[in-house]
Amino acid sequence: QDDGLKIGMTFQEMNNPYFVSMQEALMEAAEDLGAEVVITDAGHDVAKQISDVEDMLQQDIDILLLNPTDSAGIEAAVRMAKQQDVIVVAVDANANGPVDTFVGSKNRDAGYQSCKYLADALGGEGEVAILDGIPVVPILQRVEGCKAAFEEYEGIELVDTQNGRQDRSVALGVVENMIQSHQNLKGIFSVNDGGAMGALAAIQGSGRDIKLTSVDGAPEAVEAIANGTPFIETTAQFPRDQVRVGLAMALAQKWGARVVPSEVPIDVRVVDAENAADFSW
Amino acid sequence: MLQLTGIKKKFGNIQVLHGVDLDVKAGEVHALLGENGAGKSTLMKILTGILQPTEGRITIEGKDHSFANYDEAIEAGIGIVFQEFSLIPYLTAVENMFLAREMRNRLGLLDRRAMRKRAREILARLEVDVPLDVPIAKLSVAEQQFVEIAKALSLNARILVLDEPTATLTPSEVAHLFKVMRELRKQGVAIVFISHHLEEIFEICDRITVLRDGEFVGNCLVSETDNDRLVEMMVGRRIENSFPPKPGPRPGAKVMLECEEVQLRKGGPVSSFELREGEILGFAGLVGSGRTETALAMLGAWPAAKCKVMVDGEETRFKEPAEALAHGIGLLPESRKEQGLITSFSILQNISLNNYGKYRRGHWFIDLKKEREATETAMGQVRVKAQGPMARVDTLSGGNQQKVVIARWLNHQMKVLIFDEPTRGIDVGAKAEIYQLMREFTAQGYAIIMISSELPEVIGMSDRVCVFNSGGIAATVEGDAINSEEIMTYATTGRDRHVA
Amino acid sequence: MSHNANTAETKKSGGGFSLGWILHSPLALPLIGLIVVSVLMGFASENFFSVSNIMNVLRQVSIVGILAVGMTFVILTGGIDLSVGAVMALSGTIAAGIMVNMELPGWIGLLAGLGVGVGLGIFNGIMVAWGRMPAIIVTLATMGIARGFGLLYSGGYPISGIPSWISWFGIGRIGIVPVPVIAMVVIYALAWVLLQRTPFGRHVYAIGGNELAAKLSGVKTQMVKLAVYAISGLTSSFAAIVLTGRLMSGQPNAGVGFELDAIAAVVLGGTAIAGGRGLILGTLIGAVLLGILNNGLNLMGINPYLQDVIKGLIILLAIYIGREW
Amino acid sequence: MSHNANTAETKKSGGGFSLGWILHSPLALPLIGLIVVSVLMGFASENFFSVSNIMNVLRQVSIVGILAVGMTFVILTGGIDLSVGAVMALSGTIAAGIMVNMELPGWIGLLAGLGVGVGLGIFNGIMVAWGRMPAIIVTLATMGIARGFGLLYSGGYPISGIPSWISWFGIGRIGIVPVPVIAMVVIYALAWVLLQRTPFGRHVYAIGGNELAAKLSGVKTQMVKLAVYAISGLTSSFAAIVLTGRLMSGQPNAGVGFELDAIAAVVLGGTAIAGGRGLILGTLIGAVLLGILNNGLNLMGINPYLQDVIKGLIILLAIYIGREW
Ligand SMILES: Nc1ncnc2c1ncn2[C@@H]1O[C@H](COP(=O)(O)OP(=O)(O)OP(=O)(O)O)[C@@H](O)[C@H]1O
Ligand SMILES: Nc1ncnc2c1ncn2[C@@H]1O[C@H](COP(=O)(O)OP(=O)(O)OP(=O)(O)O)[C@@H](O)[C@H]1O
Ligand SMILES: [Mg+2]
Ligand SMILES: [Mg+2]
Repeated sequence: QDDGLKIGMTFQEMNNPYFVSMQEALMEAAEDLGAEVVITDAGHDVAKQISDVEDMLQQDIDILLLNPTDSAGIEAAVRMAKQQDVIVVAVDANANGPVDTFVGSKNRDAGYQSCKYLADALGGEGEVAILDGIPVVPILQRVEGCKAAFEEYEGIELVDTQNGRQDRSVALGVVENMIQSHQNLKGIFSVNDGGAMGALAAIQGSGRDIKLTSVDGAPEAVEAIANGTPFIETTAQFPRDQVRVGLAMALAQKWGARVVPSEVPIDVRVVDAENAADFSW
Repeated sequence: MLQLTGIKKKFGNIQVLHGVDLDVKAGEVHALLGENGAGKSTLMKILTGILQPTEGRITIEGKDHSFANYDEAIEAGIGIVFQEFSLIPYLTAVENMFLAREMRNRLGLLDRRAMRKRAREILARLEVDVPLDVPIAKLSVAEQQFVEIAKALSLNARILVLDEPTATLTPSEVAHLFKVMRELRKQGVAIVFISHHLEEIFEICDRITVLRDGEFVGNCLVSETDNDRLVEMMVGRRIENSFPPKPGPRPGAKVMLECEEVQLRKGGPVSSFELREGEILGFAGLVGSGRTETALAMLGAWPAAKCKVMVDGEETRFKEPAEALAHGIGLLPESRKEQGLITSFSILQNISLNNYGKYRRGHWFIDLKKEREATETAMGQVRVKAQGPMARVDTLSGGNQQKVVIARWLNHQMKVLIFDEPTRGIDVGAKAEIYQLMREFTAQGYAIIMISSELPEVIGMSDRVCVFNSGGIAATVEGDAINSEEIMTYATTGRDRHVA
Repeated sequence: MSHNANTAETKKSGGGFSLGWILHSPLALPLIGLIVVSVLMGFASENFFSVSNIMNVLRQVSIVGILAVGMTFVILTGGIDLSVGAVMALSGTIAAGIMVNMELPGWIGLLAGLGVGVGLGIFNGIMVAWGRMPAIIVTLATMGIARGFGLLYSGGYPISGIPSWISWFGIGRIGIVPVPVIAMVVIYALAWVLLQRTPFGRHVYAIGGNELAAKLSGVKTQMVKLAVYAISGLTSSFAAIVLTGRLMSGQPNAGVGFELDAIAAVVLGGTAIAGGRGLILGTLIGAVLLGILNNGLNLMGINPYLQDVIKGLIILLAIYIGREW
Repeated sequence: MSHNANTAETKKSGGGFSLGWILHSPLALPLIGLIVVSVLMGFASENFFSVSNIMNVLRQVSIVGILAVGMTFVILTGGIDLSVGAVMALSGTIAAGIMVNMELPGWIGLLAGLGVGVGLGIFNGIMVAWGRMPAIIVTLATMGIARGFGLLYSGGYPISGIPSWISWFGIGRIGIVPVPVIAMVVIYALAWVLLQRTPFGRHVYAIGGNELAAKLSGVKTQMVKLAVYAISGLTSSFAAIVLTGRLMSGQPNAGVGFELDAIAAVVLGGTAIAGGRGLILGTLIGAVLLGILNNGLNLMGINPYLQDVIKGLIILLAIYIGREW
């Protein structure tokens, strides 16, 4: 086999623009480097993700960019990769085991900022709800941050938490019911933009005045915010930058750097009607 | 040794048996007679623990028994060959015979060698040679029937129930079965034998019990009765001469259907025949001789190697029965339940199933009123006994089910009807009615192909007879040549006679 | 085992204005189930019986309800269609793609979506009827193919930016009744006519009852089977229009698991999974029952994980009670 | 319609050392499929035929392969078990929960996991055999219940921190052969004995061939059905042990959609979906075939979306070619 650089990246899912844009950034970077890329889609199934990593190791990759669908479950794959001296960088969510570097958003921050923005927009008064998602660490951290923000306000009351599975069509139905059962609901925080788009449709369909915030910064969400809909804010992550930074860390290590940081938190940024027009991933 | 007294049975609120008595002695063959739906099979299912009686007593050798299931009946020495086959199609003969009472070796695993040996012994006792390693579905009907009997015998039954075992057998196979039955009788086995063939009753049975509509009518010794008396006991009236007169040859009758060449399997014999207006063409032959397959091939329901058919001077090969139907050819299949009826449908829905052309409203829709009227007329014509056109067909007796399938073809403008075993499992009264109907059809200008394994029926009804032998027509006989010697010769001897 | 496909109407036509026939019809048990669950939900949540919530439930039901129409046809013939959710997603994605990426008018997109649905339905039908392959496998494979294709086509991104009038199909209203609800009712009415008043409908039941007998008596069984899968594809793409209108975008990953909800609706409605027996109105009742469960459990604020457990138990209970029809 | 459950062995016993019997056995087509696909993959990717990759594929196959054993029993009786993936997940989650939250020794956790699997299997079996409800619905409901329960129990979080020796079941090796592969082979061998060499096995085939006739012959059909669902529950929890060993945690969300892979393996292996005919070795071949597809498409670096499409098409093709067995 030729000696070119071979990069493997395994995604927890690939039918989400967030991860698709990560993949695009990776492809661009790899082209610059003249590296070969192998990509797999775990479809939220850890067992499949382990298999995917095993298959990549069969192809002698040099660098493994790992976007784990579950931090604990993926540990076996991390160990296997390290046994073969592959550099392992966890992206977006961390993995257990001897990961070289973890590059990810400040998810707790993201949840905190979104919910603070929501509470401020409501004037610190009113009933709010959380639209939860698939229980993985980053999502759980956002919810945690969000709750912390709400607690800082006397007048904010968290009345409901339901799971929209980060899926637009599921979230739509769930939020419709939420709106029905809480006649005084004033605000909703969705853990990601996919769910938020469904929630937006539900809010618009109900004709009620409910404000919505979320995390991600997906193009559709940004557009909706710019258009002055009830969707007022999303705390943007930088998926492309996560990959770029992650790859850079791996390359640095490959070139012999010994003090590569074990964790690189990537900042998040509030995107609202004011700056939405200029924002993109 | 076996006594049933005052057996009553209700299904829901329909009383099927109104207090029936039966007593069978060791070493006798006891006939159980009655029209379709008289309750014979039901009584036997009660005897074997498959159904529970609402009332009544079962005594074996003076001891009262009540069987909660078939296993308990087997314990008490009862074996049954069911009217409907009860074999597992994908298992072999050995596996079927020992199903649920497999022999085991010391490890608790199947002792396949021992079972094989025992199966051989039992089949040898029946003097039949059945392949043991082939799935039962691949055996002929007769072979399957003997496996059923062997299975019942493998239980060492002292009381053996045979529910219409001869309905699917050819005369030589019936003779063989009777030989076996005589042997068993000698060994002291009590046999209950159900059949609609009265001549068989006279040949093999010692005593007779007759049922009518679930009532016990009486019993008598075979030696003290005759055919007419039995029929009267069964149907409550005399049945005159069961075959309607043959109208005789019609000069210049046109050919409705010409089968130029049919070859069922590659390398098999090639047959041809023609069917003329107003005639009944009999298909005779042994079971498995290819009569049904030939009929199905013509309709496009069997993948024959070759099949050229001329209808109205036009050469066609039908791809499915719907095409044949469009050309006026219809089939009354040999197995009502599997091939004829939609059992979850009402009589009305079954009859109108393929004739919606007749009851349309606004071209696209069913005219429910017209459908009902036409159904009632058709039911009247074939004299279906039922509560009404909306009754589900699976609540009807066998004969009435058969009439429903016949009625399906009644108000079509058909040209050709193929009746495959039209009277199998049908009682004498209903048989006469079906024969009458067939003649009414031909008088209207239909042509009928009648496939039958009953020689008297073939002889009594057919204007001409095609005799089948191993997959093709060995000879076609006409007029006085339609007699049992002639037909049996062609059906049983080698194909060489035909080649000339 | 005591009913047949037409008991309902038979009894009705005899009974003047009495409603007693309902008790003897196969619809009785699904209806009772519906009433019991509604009353329970009404007690548990005060909002449940508000007009706005009833419309809300019906609107939520509409997508699965429409999918379940085609599923009923397929199940009545003794088949099954696991591809409905994926076909719906692909149909909506391609419709949106044609509107957005190719900048063609919306109606062309919608027509293309219908074409995709019917085309995949015909594909299923050919495989089942002429290929003589088991429906569960064929439609499972179609499900994978349709999902993969939708993701390939869209590159994994939802396709947004479709003409705004499309939203009428998802969130419009006529009077107080949401458009998807009206669409659903019209589709059920058409399906009822097709099943109960046309020869085709009888043939669908006949094939489920005894395929061989139907074939030998001259029913074009292969054509009928092709037709039921095509109908299922068609209703999937109708559902896609409503979905696209609700989400205002083409979503390649929408409708995961909807096939199971559709099957549950059909079976809760009293249709035999083996085919041959069942009524389309039962399916409507089944779909509404499922919708009420989802809505009611949400309104009551039950832990979402617990909701799955409760839903499973209620489905089991309903089928158990109804199993003798 | 031309084979039976035992053709393979029958022919074998007659044929001395000739391998001709394979061509006439129902295993012929799955085997040919396996060989063709392997050769194609071998050409497309040079790593494919390395020992390490072969072990890798087999290890990946093991979980679905073990699930497919129970599925084969169930399908042979004419039933289906959609709950295997969810039961596996619940069984693993509870096993991990008992080890971690209750701090009990690992073997107690594993036993509890087996108990959960068998218990849910028995539940399915009772509903199907005594409740006379359709298997597809019962096991669908069980799937929902098991998933909901797993999430409730774990609060949605994976449960990690189990004793490290458990990983032996997932990633250990004996010689060069991974432990899960050995476990799978042993389970298949046991299943083969059970199906081909015991009365119980005959009864499983008999029920799938003609349930009424089997019942009339004295087969305790309800007990046998109960047993096959219990076996399916048991193999699901065996799979859970391997899974837990691989993931070193209890994952309430694991195994979504595995039931479909298991069904595909069974059917690719030549077992009739209607029951009564099929061989357990066929299932093993089917599972390996699926695993090779997944692995090969990955090795070839095919776009993941396209992989779904290709997998669907290959499954269709394989079933189409094999449909006459
Ligand atoms: N499960 C059932 N439910 C309702 N009625 C039944 C049932 N089984 C049988 N019957 C009815 O009981 C009557 C007797 O049926 P049975 O099968 O015993 O008749 P038979 O004498 O064996 O007739 P044949 O000669 O046609 O075999 C028939 O009218 C039949 O319709
Ligand atoms: N060699 C064979 N292999 C498999 N099945 C066979 C074979 N011969 C006959 N059969 C089956 O036996 C049955 C009877 O065969 P066929 O229909 O040709 O005979 P037939 O003359 O019409 O007899 P009958 O109608 O009395 O059964 C058919 O169902 C056929 O499939
Ligand atoms: Mg009878
Ligand atoms: Mg025949």
